[in-house]
Amino acid sequence: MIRLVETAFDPGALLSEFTRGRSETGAVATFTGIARAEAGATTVLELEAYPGFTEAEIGKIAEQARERFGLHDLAILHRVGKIGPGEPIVFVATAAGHRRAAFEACDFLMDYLKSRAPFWKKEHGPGGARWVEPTAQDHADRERWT
Amino acid sequence: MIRLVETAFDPGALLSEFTRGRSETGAVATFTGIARAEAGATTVLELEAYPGFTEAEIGKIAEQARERFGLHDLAILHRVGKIGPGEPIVFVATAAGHRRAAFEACDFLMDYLKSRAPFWKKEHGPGGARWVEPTAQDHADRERWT
Amino acid sequence: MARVLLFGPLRDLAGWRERDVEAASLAALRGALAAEDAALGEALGGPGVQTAVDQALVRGDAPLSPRSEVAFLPPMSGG
Amino acid sequence: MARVLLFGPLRDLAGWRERDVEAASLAALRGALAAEDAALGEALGGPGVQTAVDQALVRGDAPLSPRSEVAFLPPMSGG
Repeated sequence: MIRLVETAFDPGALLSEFTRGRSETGAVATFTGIARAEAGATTVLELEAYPGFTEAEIGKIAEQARERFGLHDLAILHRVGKIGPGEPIVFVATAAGHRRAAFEACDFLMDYLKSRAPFWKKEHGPGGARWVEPTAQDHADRERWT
Repeated sequence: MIRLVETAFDPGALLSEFTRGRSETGAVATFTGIARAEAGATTVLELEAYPGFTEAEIGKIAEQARERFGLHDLAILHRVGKIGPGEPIVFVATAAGHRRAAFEACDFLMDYLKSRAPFWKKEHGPGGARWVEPTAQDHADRERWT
Repeated sequence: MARVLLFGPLRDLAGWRERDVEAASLAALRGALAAEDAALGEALGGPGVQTAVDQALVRGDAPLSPRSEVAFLPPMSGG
Repeated sequence: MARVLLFGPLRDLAGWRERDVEAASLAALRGALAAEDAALGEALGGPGVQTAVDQALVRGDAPLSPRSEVAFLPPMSGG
């Protein structure tokens, strides 16, 4: 499941659905990214996607992750539009036979999503709005997998 | 939150509760361990704890994780008693400012829980029951953190 | 004729997000956009700006049909 | 007198999980258990078996009060 949503979502509801009815999956790892208030420095985050293209590009990486880590399943849900502090931005879940594969695949997918996925991000704060690019740390994190 | 429970639980409900109302936590990682059917080889898993002692020992490692990874919060819930295939055994959630710390702390806690936590585990299968000890892989996983 | 989509900072720069433009090729389309808005024309050729025709990335020129969708994608910020 | 708890395979070996045993020290307690069940006595001294008095791990001997809780913990399997 790869999905973009414009409204707030509950990562717990996604995890409930993702874990249900698995009898051969020993391990489920998840990651939830939450918009930080940064002590008032960021009031709203605005994320733009290219519908269709963005899901397809994420899908390519999801396929890589499935093969590389032998995943049984995965789910990626990403908010777009305006996101307030404390609201979840992204949820990734990975299911595998054993925990190492589930953790690594989740970590890999997040490194990709944070540094290369087709989103454009604007931070609205008290001093105005600015477009954000991935940090050097984001690029370094992604390089770990090459 | 460190808790042992004797009945089935929904990891999603725990994640919903854990993510609620966080405005400075950018990252929540979770792990859910699920009892595998092993294609019929294991029918029921039985986990014994030493109530009080088991939570206290897990609490010591939780404190280590908090300090080492700068966690904002963590939650550990572990089933005890008889667990059927497909049922969650353990849920770990970690909250941190950034994703690397959340992932690593979750991974660290699981390596400890799988190899050293005060549980005694019996597998009931078609051929009878046997007590299980940690695998060589479990020990090797834990050694990564020393 | 093609449907043109701008994303991220390109949209702010141009002041629009989506328009129909008369052009038989990507090169002609770029020319038409630059003739009308020099700053946008320059930005479209800027570092890291990618172009997608009908949701597939293309390099260099490409023919456009009347129903082509052309997207200009500035460097992606990740989610 | 102390409350004795056995866990994991020790419980299966002894056939009981929890009992009160008359003993003023850990050493005396081990002696009493071994006198009654030699296999259990041997297992309690086996590799990796730890002993907790009132939920704190102890090595060697220790005095026991009438309300002490003594737990014999075979190698832990993890969860």
